[in-house]
Amino acid sequence: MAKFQSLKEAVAENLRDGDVVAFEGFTHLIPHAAAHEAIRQGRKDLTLIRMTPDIVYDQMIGMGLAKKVIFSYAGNPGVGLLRRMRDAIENSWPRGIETEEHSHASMANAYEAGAAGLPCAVFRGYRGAGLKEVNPNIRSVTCPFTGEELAAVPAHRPDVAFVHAQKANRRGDVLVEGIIGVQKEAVLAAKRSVVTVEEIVEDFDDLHPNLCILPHWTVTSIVHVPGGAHPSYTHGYYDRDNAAYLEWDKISADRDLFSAWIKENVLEVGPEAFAGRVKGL
Amino acid sequence: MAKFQSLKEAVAENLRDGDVVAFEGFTHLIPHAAAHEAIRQGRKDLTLIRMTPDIVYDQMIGMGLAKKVIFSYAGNPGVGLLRRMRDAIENSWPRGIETEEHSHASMANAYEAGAAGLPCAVFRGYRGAGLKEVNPNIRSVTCPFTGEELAAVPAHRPDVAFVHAQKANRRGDVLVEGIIGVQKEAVLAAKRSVVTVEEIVEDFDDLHPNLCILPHWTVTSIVHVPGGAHPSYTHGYYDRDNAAYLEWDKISADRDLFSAWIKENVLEVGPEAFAGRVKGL
Amino acid sequence: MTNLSDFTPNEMMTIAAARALSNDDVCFVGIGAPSAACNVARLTHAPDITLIYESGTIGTAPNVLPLSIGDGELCETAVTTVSVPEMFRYWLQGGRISIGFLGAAQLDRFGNINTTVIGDYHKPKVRLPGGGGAPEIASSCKQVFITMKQATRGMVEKIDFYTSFGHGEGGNHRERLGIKTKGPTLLITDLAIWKPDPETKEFTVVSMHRGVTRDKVQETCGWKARFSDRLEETPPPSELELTTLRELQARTEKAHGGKKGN
Amino acid sequence: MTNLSDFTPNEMMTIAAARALSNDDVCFVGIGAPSAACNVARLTHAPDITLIYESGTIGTAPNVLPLSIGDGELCETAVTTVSVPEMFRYWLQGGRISIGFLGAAQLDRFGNINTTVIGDYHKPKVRLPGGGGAPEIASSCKQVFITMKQATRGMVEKIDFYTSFGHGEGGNHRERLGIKTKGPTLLITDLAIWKPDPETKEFTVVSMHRGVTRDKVQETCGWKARFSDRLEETPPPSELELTTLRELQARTEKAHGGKKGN
Repeated sequence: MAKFQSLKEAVAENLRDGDVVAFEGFTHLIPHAAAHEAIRQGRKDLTLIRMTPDIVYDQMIGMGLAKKVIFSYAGNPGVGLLRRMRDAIENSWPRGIETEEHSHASMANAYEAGAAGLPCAVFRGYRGAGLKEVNPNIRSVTCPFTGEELAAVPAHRPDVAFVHAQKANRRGDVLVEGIIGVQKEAVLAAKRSVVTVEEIVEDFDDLHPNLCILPHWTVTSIVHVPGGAHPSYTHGYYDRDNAAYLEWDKISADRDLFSAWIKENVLEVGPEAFAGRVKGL
Repeated sequence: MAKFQSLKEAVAENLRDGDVVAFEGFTHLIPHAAAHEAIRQGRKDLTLIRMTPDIVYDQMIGMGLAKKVIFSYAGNPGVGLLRRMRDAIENSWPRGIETEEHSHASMANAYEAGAAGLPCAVFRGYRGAGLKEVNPNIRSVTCPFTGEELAAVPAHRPDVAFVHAQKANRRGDVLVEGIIGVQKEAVLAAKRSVVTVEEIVEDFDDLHPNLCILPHWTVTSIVHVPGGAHPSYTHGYYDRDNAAYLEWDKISADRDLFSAWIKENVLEVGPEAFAGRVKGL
Repeated sequence: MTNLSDFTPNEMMTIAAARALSNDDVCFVGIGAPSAACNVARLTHAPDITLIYESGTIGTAPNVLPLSIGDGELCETAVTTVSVPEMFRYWLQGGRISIGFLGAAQLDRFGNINTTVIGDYHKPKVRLPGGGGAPEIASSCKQVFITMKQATRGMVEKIDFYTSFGHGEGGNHRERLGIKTKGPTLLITDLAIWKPDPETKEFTVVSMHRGVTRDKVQETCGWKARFSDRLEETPPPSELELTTLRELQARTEKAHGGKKGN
Repeated sequence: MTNLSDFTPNEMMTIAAARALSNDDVCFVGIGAPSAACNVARLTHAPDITLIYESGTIGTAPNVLPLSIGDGELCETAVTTVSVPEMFRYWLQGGRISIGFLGAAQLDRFGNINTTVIGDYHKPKVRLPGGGGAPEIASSCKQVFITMKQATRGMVEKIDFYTSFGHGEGGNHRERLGIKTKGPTLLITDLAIWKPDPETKEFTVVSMHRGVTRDKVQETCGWKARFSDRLEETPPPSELELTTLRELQARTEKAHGGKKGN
């Protein structure tokens, strides 16, 4: 049953050291504000799940929160590489991280299977691909009707999922719209979930019946954080801050520059800073 | 690429003797007009797939079109039994039919797997249930991570799917809304698909981005049949004709009454009769 | 004003089922008595209860009872309506349903249910509608409530077909099959309330409705009925409960009786 | 007016890729050259082409090129936007995509691609972004088109990691793995157009862009390049093609350069 909380409370209550956690959002609706709160609270030894670790995990990895990353595409979308993640993998700075690498299809299916309460996802994948030689969590099952060998991976069942959404109503139902990604699956697959939203409205009376809604009893905590997806975007509210993604390429290239940026933009500010960042977008 | 056709042409071109066919619609949007056209054209030896065979298959079975029915609930919803289907099973009138029986979960998963291009569906089902003793198409696979035994059934891959929807635009994209059932999956799982619609509009400009839409290149044929779901209903157009479902219980109880009803309401009329039937609903 | 003394056994059954539901429950609702019970609960002591119908409608609040599992009003009043594959994968199999309701053509003392065939499966005397959602409702919901009218034809020593699995042969039979949910925890009939014995899992009468005798319960039950040492009388319907149920049924009658196609 | 004589090799690559697409194609589009090529095709000879981005946007018609796979405009102009699991299950795995585009950090002569690591997987010299959608794009799309700029560092004798499978060791290697789709059928570079030999499946130069020599092709390719007996010259960009591409890129520049958060 969804509680309305501050971001500080929501992260303190729901994210623990050593947790398996997914911050999801496919280009759109990436929960940056929640990730920054996790950095401020100094969580440790997290296993981070995310299809596209993106700059949000680059920041968390760079600050040493992660012991392991489960992912399918570790790039800064439209820009290039993730330099903090590379530094952790190649040089163990600030600490070494373990990686478990999948394809997008595999990750999407693993979330789907998690939401569906299954122990594993079954799909047609990885034919001839090298990942199945290096990732022991890519196995197979045989179709009992055709004999076809299908790929199997463990379902994602995170301890907690963080997502950002357009709005919640007072009962705690959450509306996600536009590019909905794997957010519904991440929330349903997780034991606990925290949703940051642009807006809290009285009710959802006139919504179309088939929209993507998370009923209040599937959500643990709701936090009002306008702009909370920046520099990602929220459909209907503000656009993507493409310049910030480009800028990240420079900031993340240098350890000192990175540390200074985090100090100024994460450690010394709170979630209320996000509303200002999206002005003009 | 969707063709706009008459119902007569659409059924003639897409439904052949011996086909495996699904007429889908979960209480809502049941494609009665299309089924009546199949009866008029006298198709034979069909394998009928449908979660709830309902009075639409009771009529087709009673007219001898089916050699086999794959289903999960053979009732007249809210009323009782399917008397023509029972007569076929218990007394082989007008011909004997083979049945393959599943649970709803199994049928829904089989459509999902068909749409997903998989040979089989994998789910947690049939634990302790008798159907797996009598249906050789209920098998199992073992999760390679946990050892859990999961149920497996063959994916549905019908030769043709018939569904009814609210509207199509001139390009042939189809909008389904309200209780959307398994229609999208049935169409994507099928080799060919025929969609009857209440309305054809110029375009869909102002639709919400996350609605259930079948792009024109996934549909074979579109037919304009106002009222084509009667006595089922079309959300936004007309209500369910509950009285007709009650009446069916009497009509279907007697072979002669049934034959007379079909003659008067199916054989001697065309799809244009449906528009009149939903007036006042 | 509602006449409290002349409630019917059916009304008592529906109201007793409604009482077993709470505000936090997420119910997978079937048509008939379960639908009436869930909506009476929602309109009385459990306004925030979540009702889900297998047509994909989540969090519905219909003003009248649906005639089918997919009536338009269920969708119109729902928090959201999802596809049927999603309903069975994410919501039922996903373990999100606290209470699933089942009815039965045949029921045995361990809560195993037959709604498939009378007689042999391959040569049935009567071909019943079949299981629909029941096989997985029985295994995926945290608990299962069963409602039915008592009759020796229905409450039988041995069912002809295991449409859905209750406690099997009793004891820990569910666990032995790897089923992790509780299974049938309540049987509510027109005469009594039954609960499984904690050890044997055999249904035991824990409460009889007003005016019902042990003989009446036994006469209408095909197995030797067990009665709890602490047998209670089911409190009769309150005025609010009975009025709510009757008004709901009157609204339903009016809404569904009226319209007819040409 | 567009100066037709000074088109760049990159422009030629994009336009050559656009020409290979038709009105009936359903393309799984990546960012960069594939996105430009698909949209040039849509804005010139293939107005009804269906463009799908893996973010879930089906049938999009963006006015400017997206910077990411999930830009808002892709959703705003799409016929529909579905969830990412649905995208990979129903649309990609479902076999509905006629052409998938892939780029490569390393490519071999049989169309096998590496975008994962340079060096050993467990101790990489360079950790690249990884496969994303590529492993299943390579096996589920009816055909795969590859675009890349030629360089000996990229077109190599032996790739360090099989991110996605092309024709493996050539011949019928795909069939032997049970893969039913055609795999890479076209490689379009800044210098030439390559197609797999019907038997060996080794990429063979079938057309060189204007001004490109065999030596130039070989110098920038890490394996011994084969040339078709009927080697052609790629027709240079038409005015319509070049203008369309340049206007698209100018609109893109303008749209993305402007806004910036505080």
